[in-house]
Order: sequence, then C-alpha cells, then structure tokens
Amino acid sequence: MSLAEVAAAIIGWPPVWQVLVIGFLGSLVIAVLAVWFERKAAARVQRRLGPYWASPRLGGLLHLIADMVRYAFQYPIIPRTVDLIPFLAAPIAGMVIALLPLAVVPFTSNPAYWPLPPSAMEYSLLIALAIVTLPPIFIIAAGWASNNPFAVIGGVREAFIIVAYELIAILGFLGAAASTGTFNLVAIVEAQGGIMWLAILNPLAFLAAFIAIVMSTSAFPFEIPESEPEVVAGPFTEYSGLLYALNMGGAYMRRFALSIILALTFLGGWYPLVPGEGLLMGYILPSVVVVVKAVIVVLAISFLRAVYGRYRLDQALDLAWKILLPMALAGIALGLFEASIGLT
Amino acid sequence: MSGAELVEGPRDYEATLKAARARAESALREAGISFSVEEGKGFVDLVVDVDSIVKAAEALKNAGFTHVVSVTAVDYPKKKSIKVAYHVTSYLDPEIVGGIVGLAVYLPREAPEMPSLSGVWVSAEFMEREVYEFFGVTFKGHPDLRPLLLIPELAEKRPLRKDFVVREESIYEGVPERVRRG
Amino acid sequence: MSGEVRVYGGWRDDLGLKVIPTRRLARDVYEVFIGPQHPGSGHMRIIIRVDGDVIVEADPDIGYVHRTMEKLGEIRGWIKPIPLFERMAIHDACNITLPYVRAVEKLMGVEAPLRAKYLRVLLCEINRIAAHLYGFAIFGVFLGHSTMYMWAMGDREVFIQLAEELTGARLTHSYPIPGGVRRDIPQGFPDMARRAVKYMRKRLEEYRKIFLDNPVIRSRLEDVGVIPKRLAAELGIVGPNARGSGIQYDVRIIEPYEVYDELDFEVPVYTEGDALARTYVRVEEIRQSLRIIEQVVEWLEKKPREPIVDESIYKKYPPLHKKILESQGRAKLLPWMATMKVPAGRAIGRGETGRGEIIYYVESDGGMNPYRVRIVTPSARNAIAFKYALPGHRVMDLPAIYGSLDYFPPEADR
Amino acid sequence: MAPRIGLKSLEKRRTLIDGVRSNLHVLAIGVKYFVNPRRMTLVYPKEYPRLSEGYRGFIILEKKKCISCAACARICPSAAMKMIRVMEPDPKHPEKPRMKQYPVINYQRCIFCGYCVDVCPTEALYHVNYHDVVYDNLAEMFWDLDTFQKEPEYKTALEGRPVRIMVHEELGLIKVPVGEGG
Repeated sequence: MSLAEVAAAIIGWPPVWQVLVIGFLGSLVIAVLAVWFERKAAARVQRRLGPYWASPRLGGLLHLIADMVRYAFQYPIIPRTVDLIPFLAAPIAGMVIALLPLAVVPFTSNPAYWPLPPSAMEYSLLIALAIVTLPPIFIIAAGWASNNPFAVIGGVREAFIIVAYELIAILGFLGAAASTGTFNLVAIVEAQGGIMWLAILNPLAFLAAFIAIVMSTSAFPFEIPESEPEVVAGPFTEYSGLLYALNMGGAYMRRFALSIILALTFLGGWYPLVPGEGLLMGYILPSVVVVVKAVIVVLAISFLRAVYGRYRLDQALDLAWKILLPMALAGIALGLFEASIGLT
Repeated sequence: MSGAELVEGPRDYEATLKAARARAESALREAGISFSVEEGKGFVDLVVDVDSIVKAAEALKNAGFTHVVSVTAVDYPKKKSIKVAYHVTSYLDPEIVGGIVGLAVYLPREAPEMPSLSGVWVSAEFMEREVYEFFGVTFKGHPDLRPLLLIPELAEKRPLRKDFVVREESIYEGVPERVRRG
Repeated sequence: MSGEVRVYGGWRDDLGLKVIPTRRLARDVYEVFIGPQHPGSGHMRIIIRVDGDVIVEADPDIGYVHRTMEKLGEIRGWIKPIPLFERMAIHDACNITLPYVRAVEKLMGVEAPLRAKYLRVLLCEINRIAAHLYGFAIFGVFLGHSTMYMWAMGDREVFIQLAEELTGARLTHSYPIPGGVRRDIPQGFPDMARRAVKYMRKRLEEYRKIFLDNPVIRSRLEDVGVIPKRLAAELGIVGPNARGSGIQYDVRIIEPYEVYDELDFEVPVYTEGDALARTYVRVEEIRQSLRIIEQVVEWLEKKPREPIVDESIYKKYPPLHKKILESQGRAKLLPWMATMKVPAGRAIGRGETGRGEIIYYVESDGGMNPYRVRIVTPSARNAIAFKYALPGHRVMDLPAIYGSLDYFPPEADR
Repeated sequence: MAPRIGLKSLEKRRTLIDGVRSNLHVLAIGVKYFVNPRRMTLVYPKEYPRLSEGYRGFIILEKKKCISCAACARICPSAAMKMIRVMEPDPKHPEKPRMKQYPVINYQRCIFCGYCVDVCPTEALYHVNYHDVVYDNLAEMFWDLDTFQKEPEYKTALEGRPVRIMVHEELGLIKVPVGEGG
C-alpha cells in the first residue's frame, strides 16, 4: 500500500470525508454562498445593490473571499489582559466541534458509506444532537477569556440562550424520532419516503426545531449575544483578524451542520433520490441532495435578517419557554399519535 | 385637569405671555419678593436678588411653571456683572403654556456664586453645568457640578466670558504666497 | 456595603421627583461605558451601571462634538451664523436656523413677505420629514432592523432631492435670511412635490407593516422607557418625546410662526409615554407634514410670484437684482448685510424642529455682532431624559430608548 | 383651516392570531421586495447625477465683471473667500499699471453656501452644477486668480454616464439617462 493509497483510504473513510470535505470545504463554499445570499437578499429587500465591486460580473459573489483575504492578512491584536490559552483555543475548538456532527450523520441508506457502524447508527440522531450542544461552551469561553465587559455580557447572554434553545432543539428533533419510532437517522429518512416529509406530518416539531436552529446560531431575530448596539460584538469584541473570522465562520458552520440534521429528519433526506450501489449513486448524489436541502434551510435563515429586528434577551427566552417548549412537546405528542395510528 | 381645558388650536402668543407674566409677578409679590422687570421680545425677565432666588423659584414653580427652557447667562464686563436668567415655562397649565418668563439675577463677575435651582426645577441640572463651565458661575447645592460639554482644562478658561477673545481673520489674511502673487 | 438606597427606575408617581445624584452607588455594580466609540452611541457616552442585567444608573456624558456655536455666534456678524448654526442638525437645516433668523428679524423690525413665509414652511416641513426619516433609520439600526435603516435613508433621499431643487444644496440650505428667503420655487417643483407626497404616503403603509407592526419591534418598544406626563413636564423634554407622553405642546400651535396658523394640520399627541408612542408620534408627524407640503405647494402655485424679501430690502435692490429675482427666482443679498448693525435689544426666537422646540436667545448691543446668542437645542433638553428613563430597564433596552428619544449628539453639543 | 392637537392612543396589544398575521405581513413584504427590488442605487462613478442648473457647486469668477467691492469676502461665513491685490494694466491708460483687488477662494474652507454669489452686485461669480472634484493635495485647493476663472475639469464625466434623478410616484427616485450635454 503506497502512501497515496493510505491517504486516499483515510480521506475516503466516511467520517473523515464528511467532516473534511462535506463539512469543512463544503461549508466554506456554502459560507461564501450563504453570506453572499444573505447580503444580496437583504440588499434586494432594502432596495440597493449589495456586494458588487469585488466581482461585478458575478454580482459580487466573491466578496466574502475578498473579506477572508483581508481577515487573513489583518494583524490579530491580542490584548494583554486576556487569558491567552482559552482566548486562542476557543474559536478554533469552537469551529472544529461545530463540524463534528457531520462525522456521525449518514448521507445515504447504503450501509457501505455510513460513517458509523450499523449498531451505532441506531443512535445516530442522539449522538449528533449531543455533539451539537458542545460549541456554545466555547463561545462563552471566548467571552470569558476576553476579560472585557462587553464580551462578558455577551457570553452571559449566550449562556442564557443555550439553556433556552438546547432543550427545544432536542425536543423538536425527538418529535421526529417519536413519529418514526427510531433514533436511527437512516430509518427516519426511509420512513419519510418520497413526500411524507415530517415537516408536513409534524409541523409543530419542525417549526420548533427550525426556530431553535435560528436561535442557536445567533441569526436574526435572535442575534442577541452579538447585539451590536449594546455589546459591540459580544463575546468576540476583542477578536480581530483571522481569529474573528474563525468565530464568525464557526457560527455559519454550526448553522450548516444543524441544517443538515434538519434536512435529514424533517425534509426527507436524500429523497426523491433512492441511493443505489456504487460511489456515485450510493453516496455522492444522495449527499448532494441532502446538502442542497440544507443550503435552502441556511438561506431561509439568512433571509430573516432582512425583515426582522432583534428580540430582547428576556423576550427571546419568553418565546422559547412559553411558546416553543410547549410547541415542541406538542410535536412529540403529535408524533406519538401519528405513530400509533400508523401514519408513518 | 381635564382634556377640554388643554390646548387645542393655535394660540395667541402675546396673550399667553401676558398671562404668564401676570402669573409670575403675582406669585413673586405673594411671596414678598421684590423684583424689577426687564423687557424682551417674546419673553420678560424678572430680576430678583440673589438671596431670594430660591424662594422666588419655588413661588414660580408653585404657580405652575414646570420646567426651565434655558439657563441663560450673559457677561457684562462694563457693569462688572454676569446675568443669569432661568427662562421657565409651563407644559401643563393651559393658560400660560409656552409663555417664557425669566427669573434673573445679577452676580458679581469676580467669583460669581448662587444657589442651585436644580432642586426646584430638575430640568435645570444640565444647563447649570453648562453655565458653570462657560462662565464660571458656581451653583451651591448642585448635585453634580462638573463641566458638561468641555474638558476641564478648557472649562477653566470660561470661554463664553467676554474677556475670552476669539479673533476673526481679516479678508486679506491667510493667503499663501503662491496665490497672493496672482 | 454602603447604606445607600438603590434607586431602580428614575420615577414613580408616588415617590415624587427627586434629583438622582450620580457617582454615589455601591461598588458591586458593573460599570459599562457605552461610547463614545461605540456602535450604539453616536458621539456621546452613556456611563451605565448595571446590576445583573438591569441598569441602576445612567450618566449621559455629552460634549464630544461641541463646536462652540455660542461663541462663534458672537464674532461673525448677523448673517454669517446662519450657515454655522445649521451644522448643529444638518439634516434639519431650515428648522434649526429659522428661529435665529426670526429672532434677528424681531430685533431688526423686518418681516418676511407672505410668499417667503410659505416657502419657509415648505422647506421646514421637507426638513422635518427628512429628520424623522433619519431618526427612523438610526432607530432601525439600534433594533437590528437593517431594512428600516436602508428604507428610511433611501426615502429621505427623495426629500433631500426636493430640498435640493428648491435651494440648490442637499443639506446645508442656508435658506432663510433676515427678511425673506433666498430662492423661489423652480419650474415643475409643485408636481415633483406632489409625487413625493404620494410616494411617501404609500411607503408609510409599508413601514407600518415591516417595522411598526413587526412583532419583534413592537415587543421591543411597548412599555419600554416610559416617561409619564408629569415627569416629561418636569424634565422639560421637547418635541415628539414630550408629545408621546401626552404633553400637548408644539411651538407651531403655542406660538404660531410664519403661516402655520393658516394651514390645516394636526399635532399628534399620544398618552402612553413609551418608546412605541414616541415612534408613532413621528410617523403621524410625517403624515401631517405631507399634508402641509400639499397645501403650501398649492398656495405657491396658485398665487402670483411676488418679491420673497422684505419690502425694506426689496426697495434697495438695483435693477439687476430685480431682474434676477424675476427671471431666476433668486433673491440676491445686499453688500451691507455682511456688516449690518442691528438695533439693541433682546429677543427669543423659537421654532419646532423635527426633534422639538429650539430656542435662540439673541441679545444685541447695537453693534455689528450679536452680543450673545444662547442656543438651547431640542437634543440638549432631551439629554436629561436618559438619566431618568434608563434606570430600571435592561441593558438591551438601551438602544430602544436611545433610538426612541431620537437623540442627536451634534445638535445637543452645539 | 387651522392646526389643532389630535389626541390619539395606541392600539392595544393583540392576540396570538394577530401576531401570526403580522409576522406573515412582515415576511410577505420582505418577499415582495426580494422578488422586485425597485432599487434606488446610483452606481457612482459609473453613473453620476446631472444636477439641476440651480445647484450650488463650485464657484467661478468672471473677472471682467468684478468691481473689486470685496462684498463676497466680507460675507463669506467660513473665511474661504479672500481678497488679493494685483497690478494690472489700466484699460484707459495702458502705460500706467493700476492696483486692483480680486477675490480668490480656498476650497478647503468653502461650504458652498452661495452667499458670495448672491451678494455679488454685478453677478461676477456663478456656480457650476458639480462639486465632485478631487485634489492631490490641500495646497492645490487654494485657487489662485487664474484657476478661479476657469471651470475645473469634471473628471467624473469622462468615465461615467450622466443620469438625471427624478421623483417618481411609485418608485421614489428614478434615474433617467441623459445624453451628452442634455
């Protein structure tokens, strides 16, 4: 076995492939697209042109790349007062862990290309959700390590928000599990078949999960921890240059990872495509379908920026605990009811 | 007071001012404070003694003048005095709403000092700070007397006094040589 | 710790009003400096002390853009301060200079002719709309609603365009001069203004949908930053902020200047006193200003052109000046105006700007310069509201309250 | 026909159904503009606005009309207009040069208020209708007498396309392309 083959085998191993290629590279491309769409959609609603001069022919599509180049060459200022190791580690760890859920979700029903062994696959939804809850810790750590009033307030806000959305996200996704009676993502997707999407069968759980994703990734109208008018950039106030870009990228990647889980659990996964044999039919095309669905979710979240303002922290928590939590519970009940009458 | 009593349509300001002036004068007379009147266009100043200004202010406040619109100080180097006028008016009393009456005192230019009226009219607080920094008038009993707009070093110079002179350039000055040669 | 009583909330009716002293609280509160280099502050600083997430005390620290207007007003003659003073609130230029011009007119004993008065009102109302739209734009950004920002700024451009056609400058119009105005309306202006009015009416409906009735915005503003009527009166806050608290006060009604007493419009007063009420006052005012513009434009179109400067000035015009006034609608200034003397006396000129009542106290000793110009701008009077409206609210309410007060630092700092 | 106070009050907080409905309104209006943006953007400098004739842009001197009265320099609020004295041949006595004064302008200071143009008794000063001219250094912005008589080169016009901005009833502002010189 040559070195190249070893490398190919490592990269071809589904968990690595999914995290590095679909996750990292994919989400970079998707971040370019999503940020461009976010700016362009907002610009259209706001009756202006949006990104343009970075690449006039592409309608400013490469604007984020220009931004990233700028970030990469910007001098990262690290204040003397910060707690250095957590300050540096938090954005990096946060971004890496944001992608980890992709190491456990299946992109196909073909067992040859599952990232987990079939026995572990039984609990893939739970494992993915468990990993999803990790990255916010690093946002809080970033804020705390910055040793800046704005950053600390931002971090504390993030902590409040986590408590609110995490439960809803998990309960919302469990609504899907209740409908289908399994934690196996493959089985959940299979149960949905062509058109019996759980988003239609169980809209309550879907809406709860969707809003929880919006909340968890600080998208509008829940952009509270980084709320600019009061806390500058929240936990990321002291970050500059590449580190700031990592923080921002982390949020996009988390949104992407969560959107993939949403696409699998509620939006019919790789259907209408039925995975077959072979790399192309069995793995690549189904994963493209899943990614496209996830991208649509990401873009829909991006669009909200154009029309909503920002909730106040306590109002967001109110919304979460008083409306979304009952809604997610009702979603589970609805799922159980549907399962009992054999709808799914 | 009920809604019907309040302002509805356009008003005659001269009549309002007359009413406000009469109200203020009678309030001061009732309180037993002597005053002199200085006329202005669109307002009237009632000049009182510095010792009786707090009593006068309370009398005006009780007469319905709710807030201060301006604490106006004017420096008169020739008279060696600084005039501080609290231009007050009312929002709530329909008879005198908007009529500006000034409660004024003349203070010596050297070390001007007077009691603060921000205890009577809360709205005077920031304006007194302004007079303090621009004219150097000390308001005794002010809750927080420090410069408002200026930095302390600049406030020391009392910029709005007449001996702080800002010179204007003449119409021939400041032309560079290149341009002056034509 | 210290035995001080903590004051949460500046005002309760049963407690009575007392001055809140600053810098005396316990040490276990968190001090946050909002500004001056801060996205949510403008050129000012609010030092807030927070207990948990609740603001205990707010100390507005203004003066970062102080430009010595009062001092410069004393050395530059009588007509030169007009372009200077409009820099206090550059998007409200006519409203903010007109009271000064009126005070000088009172001292000089001249009066603008009727047509000039209508023209002044026209530009004032165009400015008022533009100023309110500017306020909305900033408010939108404070609440994270970027669309409101862009829309309001974009629609403000329509009214800037109108003002530009009328005066020749986008923002710094320097339009009123003692005794009149500088330009008459150009050809085609009335139709242009009517189109703008129609357009803005439609847009206000869309504003309502995307901003005012937006559940997110509504919940951010309702019952936030309540200033009860009595507190508003005691603090002497002005303009839409006072009218949002139920104060029935508008200089256009109290002391109708120019031709405001001949026009048909309504001064909206809301009684709730919260941020939402203040916002609604502004929306209503835009609506009323549109009505005024319609009426004024119609009057200007119907009535024959007449000199737009006072008779005493017009009769000194040489033939060339009269020709220019007739052909281009441009009122020339006369050379003596630069160094004119104004009879001794004292006058207060006031007017209702977009943000509220502005007062100029002008004193003349009969010389070439004003002896004293005291300016009290609406924002300067509203600054104290921060101190009393913020305590008791959450940190996240700060932008909502700041934006709803429509505070404009350059205007407050003069 | 008179102004009046209109007392109003806010609509009460609505029910959940109203909340859902206004959320839908918000999204609908967002989508409406997303589909049809009705842009107002002016892609400057690819397009540049052709401003109206009355626009107060750069000020130019017509020297032969100037009577050296210095009114423009006296009324200039920002002390941008200055007078210089130059020797020039007297048209009546060509052999004897005479001293005459002319205005020069400092565009670092000019605020384009147009007072000088309006005060000039012989209309020797006029505005051009543009003011987006770029300078390499500040010293250049102090125009000497020769520069003051020439309209500055309008470089934006070389690469851009002129548009006229109009108020539109539906779209707010629209741009109408104008031909060269139109």
